[in-house]
Amino acid sequence: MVTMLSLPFVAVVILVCMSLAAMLFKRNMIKIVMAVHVMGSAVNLFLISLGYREGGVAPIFTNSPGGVMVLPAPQALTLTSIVINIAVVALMLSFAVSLYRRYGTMDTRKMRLKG
Amino acid sequence: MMEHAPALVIAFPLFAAFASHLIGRLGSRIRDIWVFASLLLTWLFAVFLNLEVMQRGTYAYTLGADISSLASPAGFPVRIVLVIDGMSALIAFMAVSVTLASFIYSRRFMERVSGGGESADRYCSLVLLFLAGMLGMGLTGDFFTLFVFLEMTSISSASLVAFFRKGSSFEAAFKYMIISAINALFLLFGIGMIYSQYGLLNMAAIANEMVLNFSFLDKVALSLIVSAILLKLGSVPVHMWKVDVYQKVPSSVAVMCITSSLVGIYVLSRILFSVFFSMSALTGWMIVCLGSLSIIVGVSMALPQKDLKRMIAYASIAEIGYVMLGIGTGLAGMSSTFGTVALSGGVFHIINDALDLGLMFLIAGAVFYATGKTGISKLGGIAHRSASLSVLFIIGMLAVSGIPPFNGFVSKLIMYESVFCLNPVLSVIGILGSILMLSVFVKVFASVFLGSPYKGKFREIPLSMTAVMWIFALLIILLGLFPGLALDGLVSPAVEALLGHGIYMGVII
Amino acid sequence: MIMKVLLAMVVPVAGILIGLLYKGIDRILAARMQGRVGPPLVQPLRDVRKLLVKENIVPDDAVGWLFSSMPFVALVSVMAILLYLPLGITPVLEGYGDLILVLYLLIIPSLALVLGGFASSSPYASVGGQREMVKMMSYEFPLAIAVISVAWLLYSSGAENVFSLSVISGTHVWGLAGIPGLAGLAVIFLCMLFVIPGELGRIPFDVSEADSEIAGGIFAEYSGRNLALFYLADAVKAVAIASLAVALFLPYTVSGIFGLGGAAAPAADFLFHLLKVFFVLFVSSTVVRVVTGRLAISRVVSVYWKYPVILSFLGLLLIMGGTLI
Amino acid sequence: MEDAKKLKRLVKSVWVFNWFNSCGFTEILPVVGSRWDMERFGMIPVASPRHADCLIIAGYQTEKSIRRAQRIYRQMPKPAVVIGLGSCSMSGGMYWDSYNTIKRLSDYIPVDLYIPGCPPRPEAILKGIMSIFREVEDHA
Amino acid sequence: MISTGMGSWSPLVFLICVAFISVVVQIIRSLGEGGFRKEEDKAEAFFSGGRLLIKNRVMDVYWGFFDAMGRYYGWMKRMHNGIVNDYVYWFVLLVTVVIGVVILL
Repeated sequence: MVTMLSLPFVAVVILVCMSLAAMLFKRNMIKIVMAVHVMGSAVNLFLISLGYREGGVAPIFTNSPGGVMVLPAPQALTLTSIVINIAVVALMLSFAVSLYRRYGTMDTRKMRLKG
Repeated sequence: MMEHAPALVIAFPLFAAFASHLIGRLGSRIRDIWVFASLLLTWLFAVFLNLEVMQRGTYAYTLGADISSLASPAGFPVRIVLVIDGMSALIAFMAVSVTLASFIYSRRFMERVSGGGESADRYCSLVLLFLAGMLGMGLTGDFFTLFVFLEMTSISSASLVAFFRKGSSFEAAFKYMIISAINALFLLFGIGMIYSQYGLLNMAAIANEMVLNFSFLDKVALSLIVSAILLKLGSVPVHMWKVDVYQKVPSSVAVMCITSSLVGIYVLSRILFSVFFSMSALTGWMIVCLGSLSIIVGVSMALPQKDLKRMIAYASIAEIGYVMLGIGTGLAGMSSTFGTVALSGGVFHIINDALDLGLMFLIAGAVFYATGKTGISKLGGIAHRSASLSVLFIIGMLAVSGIPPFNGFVSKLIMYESVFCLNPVLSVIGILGSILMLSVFVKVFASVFLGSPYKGKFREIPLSMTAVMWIFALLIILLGLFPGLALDGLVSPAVEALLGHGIYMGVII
Repeated sequence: MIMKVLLAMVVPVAGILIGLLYKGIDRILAARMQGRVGPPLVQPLRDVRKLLVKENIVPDDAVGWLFSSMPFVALVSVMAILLYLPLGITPVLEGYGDLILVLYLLIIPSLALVLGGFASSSPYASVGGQREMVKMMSYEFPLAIAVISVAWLLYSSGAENVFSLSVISGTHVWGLAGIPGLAGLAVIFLCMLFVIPGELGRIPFDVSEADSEIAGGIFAEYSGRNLALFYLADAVKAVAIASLAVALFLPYTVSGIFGLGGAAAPAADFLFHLLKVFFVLFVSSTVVRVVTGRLAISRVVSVYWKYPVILSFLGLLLIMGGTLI
Repeated sequence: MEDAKKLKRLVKSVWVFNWFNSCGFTEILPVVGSRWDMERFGMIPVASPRHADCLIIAGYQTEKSIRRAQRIYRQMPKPAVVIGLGSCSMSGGMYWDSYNTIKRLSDYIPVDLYIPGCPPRPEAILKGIMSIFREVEDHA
Repeated sequence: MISTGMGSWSPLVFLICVAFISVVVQIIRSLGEGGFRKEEDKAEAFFSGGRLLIKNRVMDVYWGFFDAMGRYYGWMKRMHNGIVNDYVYWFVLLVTVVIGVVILL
């Protein structure tokens, strides 16, 4: 029985499986990069949902309304992870574009480094 | 100033990386001097780290709150702890010295290959970023900082792979980036799982908590983290990206990539020895099996290769297999005597492997510098044109395949005689691997160096490149003749550091 | 200590003479088996003296320094092996080297041969060099299994310092692991004997110096003094590999039986060792040389990697089984 | 070391390189065989002129093959012996009237010994070689 | 001088003995004739009397080994096909194997 609390973890599992499936079967390079981005956000979702507390408040201490606070550490982690994820995806896209300009194809099967 | 060495070792290359662009504006000579001076300073910090470790044993350096109990408003400490012990100091020292050597080598190498000016600035800052990432991975005692520095190394080395702006270098960089992204995400997944269990990120603190309750989720987290690090290492099932990368990366950076895989092995052994040591028998056997598989596949795939650097890349996968063999037996036989001997063999092989394959890649780079080609069928008879390159290659060949007077033999001897107690078949695979490795390099030597004199244009190899190669060769001969030097000085403190997970935890709590 | 230094001087030179002696006996016996008279016993020595007198031609395209240094390296490394091997008596360099070292030192002469062949820039020699390298790859696998399983037998029966050759040649290996161990060891001894002709390049496996196919193979360009050094290296290598096999599998000494004491015991042991070496060489290389024809190179790889490897793995399992019971 | 002493050593172990075209080889085989066994005199057939001391040229030589025979003779390390086997090497034998046969071998290569016969019997070959040995023995 | 639990190895003693033996071998070597009298094409590579047209190209090295190990190299060629999807496939396989091993054993 999927309770309200464990819903995000189910979403994370689905997202990861989807991105892995895309990485395994999609031939186009851009689609693989998108799959990597989807997996990145899945991991971020996983980190955020770790720190969730029932009825928690945003973990800002200056004149906070009091009450239970959501854990701040995972949010810090997620921030860095988002930043890194963007850098990685941007780099991959630039490689894919330059590769397309030189090889003329986006198809991963037509690569030349093999054997 | 010196007691902040651990933090400065990481911070200084970072600062130098970004400053090198600015200083590049003033002139390439000044930028070279600046980068060389900063590398030398980092090298001094690393040497100081080693001396400090020899004196004080394992010690921690905390960035942020000093004592764990100092509560920040939110009620828990905000700090990152750098743990420096025998092993991490050794790895840091190796990373910096290899980067220093490869930088001196790359001055003239990059000039001919990609032209100076703006791209040379980019090269220097990327190399320094790569070094900072490796040092960060080496020294952290904290999972998430490990993840951040891992990302830094992969991003900077991916852009170094794509440095030559040719079609196939972009392809190799693209593959490398995808693999590093997946590796980092799976690592983060594992870290998240552990964080959900214990609410801690510090390795030693987690290890302390984990001794009591070791739940099912921790096992899943362990397997995710270990497979992510194995992917970064390039052990057998997931080694193909490494071959493409080493083929297309400039040779001076290839030497640093080898050291980054050895830093990866350090991270693997740190996690398995100091954090998940309760599972050591199982993980030890797993690492040993993957290691022997790497030896077989690495060497057998290196034989039919047609490209020089791709062949050396497969050879480096086999060498990583040897190190995994040593470390795995150290893990599996943690309590017994042969485990410690195997571990010291494995750690000593890390040093030898970095030197031998480093020399091989430098020679491949020198051949590419002189002739502009790396295909084996297009080269031939270079021994007539430069005898020093062929003598260097012979030294490197004998050292990599472990022929007696050189350093490869010493570490392989130690490993065979201790891995033998775990299971004799592993020693057999080791011996077979070294003979096949020898035939790989004999094939390269015969088709590239011997035969009738080379007809094409052969540029003279500059002194700086030959000097660096001869330094590597002399170190190989020195370690071969006086193995006791390295074994007692560098290797035994590292082995004690790895095995003593009690001390490792004690430093933090 | 003086005795050890003296021995260290005498043993390599004695190795050369013994090697030439065995080569002479080998040629005579092979001839007699073919119904021929066969050369006089000192024929190998005459060959070497004749080769020393001949001109030493270095081809133009050859890499001169490598071409001439490889025979030198081959002979030096082979003579160095003899110092580490227990020739009946305890090895000369007893505490300074062990079994794995000998195994790796046995690679150097063949490597010197291969590099010499490649350096001589003749197509025959480079084909011969490749074949020698492939042959080395194939016979090293069963050899490694044989060596490791003997060491494992000693290790599991509780001996320490298992890889040092004096311990190996000191203990009687055959009775250690009961019946399965005995059978396993016999199988592995067979594989070891099967490896020796490959290691020495005798007829069934002389693919790298195949006279009829590639005109002298690796030695096609060698003449005079260099060829003499290779000739001596091949002779000494026969003694080295055979005494390794004897040390591993036939470590029995005679001096105990005759009760000789003092100086006579090592001499008797040394002679008995020479006898055993002759027996091993005769069985494994002379008889096989006369009986069989040359194998094609791809057959050499499958011949070595199919049957001896499976057999010696089986032997290793038998030994492991034997030690467990 | 002058030639005579060298020849004395050479005679003790002669390594033979056969350059045969036609009937020559069929006659060398029995000499190597077990009945006439040339190995008792220390003579073995070798495959490369670099190892050879004695070059046996058997059968008739044509314009093309004599150039190769000359290059092989030059590639042999000296001191070396050349033996012309059979009447073809002496006078072109039964092919004397063909357009491309070499009539006399010694016009092209310095021949030390001719063994007549078409083809010479193994005893004749051995007798010829023995005469070289005796000559070297007396000379030294 | 290093000694693992099972054996020992001393590089210096090895070098001393090799140095001594190379003196002995040098003596043997000096007994022989050093050079040779240069003639027209005496130092040409021996090619059954013919002239070497294509200078020595080391082609198709270790043919025997690949011919004997044909099947193994067939698998290897299929495994290393350089397609990124297959890299990820092998990684997913590794993760499942590692999880299986760690959890079941």
